[in-house]
Amino acid sequence: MKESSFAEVVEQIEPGMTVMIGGFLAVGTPEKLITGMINKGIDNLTVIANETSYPDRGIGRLVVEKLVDKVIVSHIGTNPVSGKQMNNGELEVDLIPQGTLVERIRAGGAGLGGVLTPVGVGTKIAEGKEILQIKGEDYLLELPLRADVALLKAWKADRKGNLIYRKAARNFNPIMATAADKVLVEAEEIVEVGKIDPARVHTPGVYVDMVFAGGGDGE
Amino acid sequence: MKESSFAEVVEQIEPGMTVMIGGFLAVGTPEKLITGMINKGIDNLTVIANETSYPDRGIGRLVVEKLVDKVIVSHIGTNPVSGKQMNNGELEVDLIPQGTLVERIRAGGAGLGGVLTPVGVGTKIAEGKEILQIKGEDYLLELPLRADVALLKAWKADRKGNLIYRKAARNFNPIMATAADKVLVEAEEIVEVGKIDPARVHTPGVYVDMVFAGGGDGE
Amino acid sequence: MVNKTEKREIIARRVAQELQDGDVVNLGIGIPTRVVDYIPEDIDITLHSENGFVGLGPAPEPGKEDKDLINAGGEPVTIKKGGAFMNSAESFILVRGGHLDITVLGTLQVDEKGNIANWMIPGKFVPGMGGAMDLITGAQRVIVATEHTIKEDKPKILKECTLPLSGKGEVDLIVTEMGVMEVTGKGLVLKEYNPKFKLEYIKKKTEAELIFPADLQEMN
Amino acid sequence: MVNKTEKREIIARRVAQELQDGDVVNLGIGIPTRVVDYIPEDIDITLHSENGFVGLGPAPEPGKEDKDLINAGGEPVTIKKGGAFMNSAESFILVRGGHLDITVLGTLQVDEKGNIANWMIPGKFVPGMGGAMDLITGAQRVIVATEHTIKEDKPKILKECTLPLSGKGEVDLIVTEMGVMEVTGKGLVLKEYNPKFKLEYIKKKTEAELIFPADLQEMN
Repeated sequence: MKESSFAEVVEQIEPGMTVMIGGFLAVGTPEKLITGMINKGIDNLTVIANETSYPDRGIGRLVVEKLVDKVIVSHIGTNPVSGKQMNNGELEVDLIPQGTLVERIRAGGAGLGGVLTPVGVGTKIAEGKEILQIKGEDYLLELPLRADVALLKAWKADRKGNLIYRKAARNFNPIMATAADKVLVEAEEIVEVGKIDPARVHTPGVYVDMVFAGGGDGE
Repeated sequence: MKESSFAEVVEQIEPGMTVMIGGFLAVGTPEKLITGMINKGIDNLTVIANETSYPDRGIGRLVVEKLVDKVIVSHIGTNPVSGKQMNNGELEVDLIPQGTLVERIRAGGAGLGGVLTPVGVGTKIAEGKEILQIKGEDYLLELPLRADVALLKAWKADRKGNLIYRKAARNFNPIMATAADKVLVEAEEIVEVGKIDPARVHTPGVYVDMVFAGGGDGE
Repeated sequence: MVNKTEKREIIARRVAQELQDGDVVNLGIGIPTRVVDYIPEDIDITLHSENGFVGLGPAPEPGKEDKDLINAGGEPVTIKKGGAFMNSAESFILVRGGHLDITVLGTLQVDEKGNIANWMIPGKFVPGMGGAMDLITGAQRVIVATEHTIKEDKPKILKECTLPLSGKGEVDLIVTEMGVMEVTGKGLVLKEYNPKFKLEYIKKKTEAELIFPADLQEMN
Repeated sequence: MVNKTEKREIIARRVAQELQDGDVVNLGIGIPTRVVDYIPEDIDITLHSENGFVGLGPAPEPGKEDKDLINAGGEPVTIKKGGAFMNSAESFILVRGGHLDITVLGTLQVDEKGNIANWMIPGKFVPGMGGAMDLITGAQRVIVATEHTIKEDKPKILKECTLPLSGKGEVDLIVTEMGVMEVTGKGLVLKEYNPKFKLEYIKKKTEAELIFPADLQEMN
């Protein structure tokens, strides 16, 4: 049985872990799981996510509560607290081009040794990285990313853990589902097995470890 | 307008081209396009596909008609004619592990410089290929694949070229849709724009150049 | 002189003229977002939103916002009929794989070699690049839509960028309130100028060497 | 002696005992496909089909075949409730990324170092590897299900494979009609043997060096 209680799911997240969190500017982010982490004070986290959203929404709330030691993200500009903590030396910030970030996560989940991307060649991003010349073009070797846990937000889940994401809330979620040792899901709704058409599944249940019903205001 | 006649679509395919063809053992293969190619005798083709299917179905028919100079596939075992032509020197066969094949096509469509895979390390497949050691593990550098045209089989298409594939007929089709200069689609049915839910699209219409209604016996 | 609002309108309107029927286009935050208001009605443009869809539509009516439908700037938006959602990896296959015809971006600096710097001012302002570096490297055509100077006097269009780059030699066209500049192998060619500004004045406000071609046009 | 049908049944039945509740499993063509008939009813196994789905179900009733639903061997199949379709790239993320618990394959040769060769006999038989090399490299556990010899006399379980390899040092367990062999750092350990065969006979029919452990069991 993949279906779990909220408490059982939060129990899996420990201080010091590397945590992938789905979402793009808090859309597709498991807000209840983040509240659970804040309430338990789970700290010293390394967070891999698209960005640090806003001070009062999504991943930004973990930053504001000083639970995060390091972020691996493409952007921190929408959350002034991230910038302040970075300047104070409280928060380590690893900035990565968004397409490279998601592809590195995919490589981590796909058993690939890295990503060869033209993005960042000739910029600061290339510093210290291996460059491969292939058919006359330069590509950066970017390494795979994996996490201890992935925290995802789904719209519907069935009791086998099959997931559907809603509209633009899909974003990083299905990719992160492949790249963590444990995959924990906040679904708006949990339905019986068979209620989700196999042709509509975004994340097959074989990737999911635990799911809880968090409610929501979807269509 | 993406919608075209069968003749206009076949017109795009020329002798000597490199052609990606969707499908897995003829499921998800555009049979009417293949018939069109045979009727016009479009030859000297290089075909990139999962396998050469059967002598009387799918890609195998092109092989039987001797229209193919080279195949880049993972398997030829279900089509004895492929093996015979290979042994006669009539058909060049490049055998590639299936997961590597599809990832090389994806890299071709994604603007990546190659694929770093552990598959094939220590085997004949690694011969002549660059090996990268990353975090103590060996990975083969496999190069991207692209084609002049991709021939796909969809279930439903709308008039903007958005595609849905049916059940296991999805296979290589959505990946090939990204990796060819021209993407030509045989759809069972063409529907009005708006009839396909944006959340259910497998291949966005921006990838598709031409689509024709080929009929079929879907659900 | 033109005020800030007028400047932004001039730029957005001129960039819109670069779009052609059938183009797949990504519009960045700020002035680029406003380009959408000037797209001719007789051409069909598909807008890409890097958070995961094509078919970006206008803002919804107040009260009709969908919590799961924003653009890459976080604003509530709509999706048009014939649009398609995708995950972030697929969104950047579209960008990096050359399937995006045009990207329009703002910038901190841009130079005559087509270099662009728009993701950080070391020690001062470090928002990060988001999807910009992928867009700059991946799009078939990179158009920079920016005010010509920083606060009337400090040049933005340089001989060589001094800030950390977002992309090297990737910019194709620069559109400002003063003119339209094309990055060529010979340097930066002023193709069109805004007759509200004297050529000498434009030259003064541009650090990069501007090439004035024989067929220099007035900007529409 | 046991006949071919009995051999295949012994092997498939024994392999089924290796599966545990919740496992995600890929069964190759031939004997491995038959493993499904012996999976205990009280455990829940998810079968992966590399052409693009999980939740592989039994063959449909005659006349109920679906043209778009086959297994990787091309046979009409069904998908179970709770299954999921995916494209081929996603199917091999599952395989290569370590998300597949077990792969069961037949073989041409396998050796005491865990090497396996099952995709070609140069100049004679070159079907290709299909998805086998990815499965062998990617699966958490590789189980070879094969008759012990080729036509009663020619060993298949060798000191070292002579045919081109499909995977190097990847095999974990070999199940034949004669016994169950584990690939270990010390060599090939015969963990169980079929009492219908004398140990001396098994040894003779195995080119690889077999280690007989103190706790050697009879095969069920």
